[in-house]
Amino acid sequence: MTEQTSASIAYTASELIAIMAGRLLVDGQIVFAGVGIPLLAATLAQRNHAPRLTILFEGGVIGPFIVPGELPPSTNEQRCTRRANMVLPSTDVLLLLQRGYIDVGFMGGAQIDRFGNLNSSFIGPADKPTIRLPGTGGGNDISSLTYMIVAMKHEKRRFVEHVDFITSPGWIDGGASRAERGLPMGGMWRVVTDLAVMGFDEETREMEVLALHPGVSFEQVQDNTGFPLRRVPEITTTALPRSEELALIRELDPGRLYTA
Amino acid sequence: MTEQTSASIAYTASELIAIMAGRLLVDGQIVFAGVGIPLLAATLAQRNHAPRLTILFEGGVIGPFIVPGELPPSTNEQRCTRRANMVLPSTDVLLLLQRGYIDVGFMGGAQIDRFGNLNSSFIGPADKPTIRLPGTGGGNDISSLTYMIVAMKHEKRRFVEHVDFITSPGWIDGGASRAERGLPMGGMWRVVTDLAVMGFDEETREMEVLALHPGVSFEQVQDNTGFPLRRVPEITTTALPRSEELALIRELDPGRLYTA
Amino acid sequence: MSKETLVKSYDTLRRDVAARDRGLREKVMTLEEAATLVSDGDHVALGGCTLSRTPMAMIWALIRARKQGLTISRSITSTEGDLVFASGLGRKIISSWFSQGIVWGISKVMRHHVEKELAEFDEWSHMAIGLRFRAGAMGIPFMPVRSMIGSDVARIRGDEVKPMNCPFTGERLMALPALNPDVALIHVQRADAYGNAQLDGLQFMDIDIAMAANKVILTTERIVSNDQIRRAPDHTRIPFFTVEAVVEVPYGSVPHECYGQYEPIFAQLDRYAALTSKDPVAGAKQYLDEYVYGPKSWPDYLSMVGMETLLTASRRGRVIFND
Amino acid sequence: MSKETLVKSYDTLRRDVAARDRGLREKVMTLEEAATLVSDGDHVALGGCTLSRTPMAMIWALIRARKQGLTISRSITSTEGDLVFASGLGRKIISSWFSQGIVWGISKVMRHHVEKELAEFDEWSHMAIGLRFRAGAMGIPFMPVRSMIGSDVARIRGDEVKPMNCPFTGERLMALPALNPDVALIHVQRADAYGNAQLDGLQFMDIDIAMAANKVILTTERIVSNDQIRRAPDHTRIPFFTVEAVVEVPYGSVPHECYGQYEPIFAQLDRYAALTSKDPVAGAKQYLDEYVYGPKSWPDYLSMVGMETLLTASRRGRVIFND
Repeated sequence: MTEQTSASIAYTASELIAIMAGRLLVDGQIVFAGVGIPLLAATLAQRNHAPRLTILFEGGVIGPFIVPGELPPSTNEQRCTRRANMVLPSTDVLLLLQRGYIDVGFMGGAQIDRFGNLNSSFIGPADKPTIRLPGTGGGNDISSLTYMIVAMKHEKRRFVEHVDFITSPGWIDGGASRAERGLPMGGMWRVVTDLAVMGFDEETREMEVLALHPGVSFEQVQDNTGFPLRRVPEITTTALPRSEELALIRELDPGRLYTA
Repeated sequence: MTEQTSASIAYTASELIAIMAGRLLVDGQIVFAGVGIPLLAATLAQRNHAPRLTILFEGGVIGPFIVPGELPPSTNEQRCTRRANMVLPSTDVLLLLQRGYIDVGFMGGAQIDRFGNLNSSFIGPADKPTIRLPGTGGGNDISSLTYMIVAMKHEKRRFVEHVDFITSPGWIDGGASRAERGLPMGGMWRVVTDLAVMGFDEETREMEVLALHPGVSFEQVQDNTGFPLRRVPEITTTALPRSEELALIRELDPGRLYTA
Repeated sequence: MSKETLVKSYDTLRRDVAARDRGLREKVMTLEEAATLVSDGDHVALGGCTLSRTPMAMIWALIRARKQGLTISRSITSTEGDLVFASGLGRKIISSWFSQGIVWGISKVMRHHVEKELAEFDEWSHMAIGLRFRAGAMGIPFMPVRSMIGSDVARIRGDEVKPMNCPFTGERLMALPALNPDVALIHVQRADAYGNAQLDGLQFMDIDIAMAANKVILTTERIVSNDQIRRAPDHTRIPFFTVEAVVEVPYGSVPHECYGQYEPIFAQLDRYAALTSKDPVAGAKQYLDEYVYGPKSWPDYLSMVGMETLLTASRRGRVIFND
Repeated sequence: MSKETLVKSYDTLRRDVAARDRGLREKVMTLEEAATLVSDGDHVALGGCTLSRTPMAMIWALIRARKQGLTISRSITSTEGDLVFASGLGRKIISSWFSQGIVWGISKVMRHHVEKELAEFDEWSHMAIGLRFRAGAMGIPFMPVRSMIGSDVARIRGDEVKPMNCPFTGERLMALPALNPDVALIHVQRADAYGNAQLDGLQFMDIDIAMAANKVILTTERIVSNDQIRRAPDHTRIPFFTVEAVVEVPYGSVPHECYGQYEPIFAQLDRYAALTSKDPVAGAKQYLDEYVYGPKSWPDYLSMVGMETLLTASRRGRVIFND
């Protein structure tokens, strides 16, 4: 997907994902965010409708403010700490997840399946991979211990029937299987792509389309997905990106490091 | 025991214990010390023969220097931190024992038995004590995890056949029983009193007299002990407290808070 | 669910935290308002240790509010433990050591209550208390340790400790139960209105206590701006979202000390020891009447301690900055 | 005893520490001297994370000293991991994430070595790595955790993790094996000649790594007096007795950053990415020849990076103090 126009305003797929994901965040929440789209989305929410939102970074940062144009290259550099409330060891910031302080985790992935399991470790078999991906980072911890928003491009090779490897557990095999495997807390909550916003059926835990982005049909979403998607009866259409939202994203990432 | 004279110099029982205990410390050691006599002894050693001795306090202090005349009321006040190398949480300073960084722990107790087990919890049965004592503090941790020097007054009511309660484990029932109970490291090393310096037999782990203080006979020690004491064949006599040692103790504790 | 459960279930832990408003919000209130956040029967952990950074003003406020039946946990317990027992604020104290302090001998008030079975003093090793808080802070239900094994300190804890073997090495260990207090009372040198707290010097177990508790009541020598906190975020020790109340209480640890601020008020501690060593019941009652129930306010209590005494303690407290 | 033992026995741990001279003594030496403290086959843990406070100068010195067969552990691995594999310094890296950084895509050097089975990248969750170091730091052989359960990240670890139930609550947990490296390489902003170290800003897992390792090789932006350390003992993060070497290396993390001192040298990182994305073998070799084997000394390497580049990185690194 290349540039779309919102009335007269053009935006990229990444900008669309960041804006739509940001709208899902609620004021007062504590959000564990990766860099890139998750950080842009969370900062957008903070500046717009959620001023009391607290961002946490895996590197050991609570409540920072990102300086426009100085996005960090990962969650582990000093740019992540600007005007933070607290800086602490990275193990301890992850333990906040286990203690239960985090409302939502926010990340991407290389592959996702019907039950929201994410793979960021191996394409192909783990003992003889076609591609060795960078790995879990904090992804496994975050998705094991809290609710998740996933932000990624909607492509058939990424939305697969079965992920090659469960790096970050979603609903495992659906139904109650996540809790039965020993993960009683959290779970996959939303998947935001450049085509739609998806959730998971309360019972079967299969992925279902909740809302379509402007100009996108359900069939188009299904065509870009490697498994049959459910759709909620009251499927809606998301509101167009507003010019203020786009302006803010571009102020934050003027070099389009994460939104090209 | 009241004042003794060293040539022409008078000293109290507490001063004698502090001086004799301090002589046991070796340069370069890391010593976990309580306040009172242990602290005086360690500071004495540091100023005399062990300048590279490092003192640790349970309150979370590594390598402090005590200001003469300003002895701390416990190991947990700011007086303990003067010119320290590091101040850290108290749990973490105790974990240094478990990690193996501490050469020797140094404390007192209300009762000690033949195998060096210490009681600082209950006189009488634990469920209906005659006297509820203040408790273990870090004593149990220190004596479970490293070698120990105990400094206490030599009285029959304190040196008992069986302690009423094992707060700080020594050699338990003697022989290999300490390791068999699950404590493979450390153990009781020396007991310093106002009468003698004692160790423990390598095999049976029974208390044995290694050295007598000037003017004290073995029989006198035995008379003040509630169980039969062993004596090493080559039993020695400790050197008299030197005037410099006494002067230093008195400089440190001019109000005789711990040395009356 | 019983307040006396040894280890809270993970479900309970998570639900309790999830129910709190953890957003960035101001929480400044009075001692009296903060006291309403504690319920009779709560498990309340105290920060500080022995005579150091004890949350004395908050304990004072809870006694005045006639709270009852608390279980108290603390690393090492001093005069505040006596006051808890003597006032009826609490009937059980979990600690590694309990007496006014070595120089004053064994607490007669502690002895009276424990030996007469009027109250409980549950003894754990100092590191065990610390690791129980740490497990609670980490959100795990137990922590293995290599001490307490083989001693009577473990034996009298009965089922409260569990001998176990390491699943990797087979080594013998003791499993300690996590301790997640309902409330933590912590006194610090400075904090902002949201509850971001900085702690100078000795920290004791306070960070773990704050993270283990379901909520923190923070008393602070002074409230600073959030901008000051953000200037040195690596000095923040307690994050705002653990905190439910921020109370500015200068001299909030008196008659105990606050690192870098003031030393203990030895005259008051000597007076307390003299009163209670004669008669632990009448002496403690007289102390409570005079210094806890008597004053109109915390500043009024401080007036009884005396201006010159406080200024001397402050001068001595700041002496560490001369080094 | 094999260097590859998953969990060192308590006996080994204690004996190794007991054998070291832990007295207060000066340990200042050169990079080359410090490199002799590492043996082929050692397990070496690296402080810092991704592009931050990487002990780059020390890694550089170890490659130049032709050390081989190390096992490396680190929270998150970036270009230093590529250099470890490409130089033969190490053949196994234990980490939660391994690539130069998100903005440069997946590391071709990592892919080449792992996919061709020339080297191993053992993946653990980020918190699991942290807790393995923490267990090692605490002197316990395992640590329970509530993540990794139910995922393939745990499955492929086989016997290296052990599912278990809490002895108190019966809850399902995962036991993680303690990690006690032979050596830790840690770069800090300042330390004294004895090895008392202060760390500004992001600490990552460095404190636990220092305590878990049998010995620490400390590189520092500058050596300060012991008096400076003693003026603020609550700022000391690593105690001297864990440390075996103190090496003063200004710009010791270049081309990565050092908090409050300098930002990453993006130009050099871009150049590295360009070299290796064309051909991971030839590109990495060229980089090693040019920047690691080539320079006469670390300052000589810094000259190649360039004065203006370093000054710009320093200016940007200090920008946090403007807040």
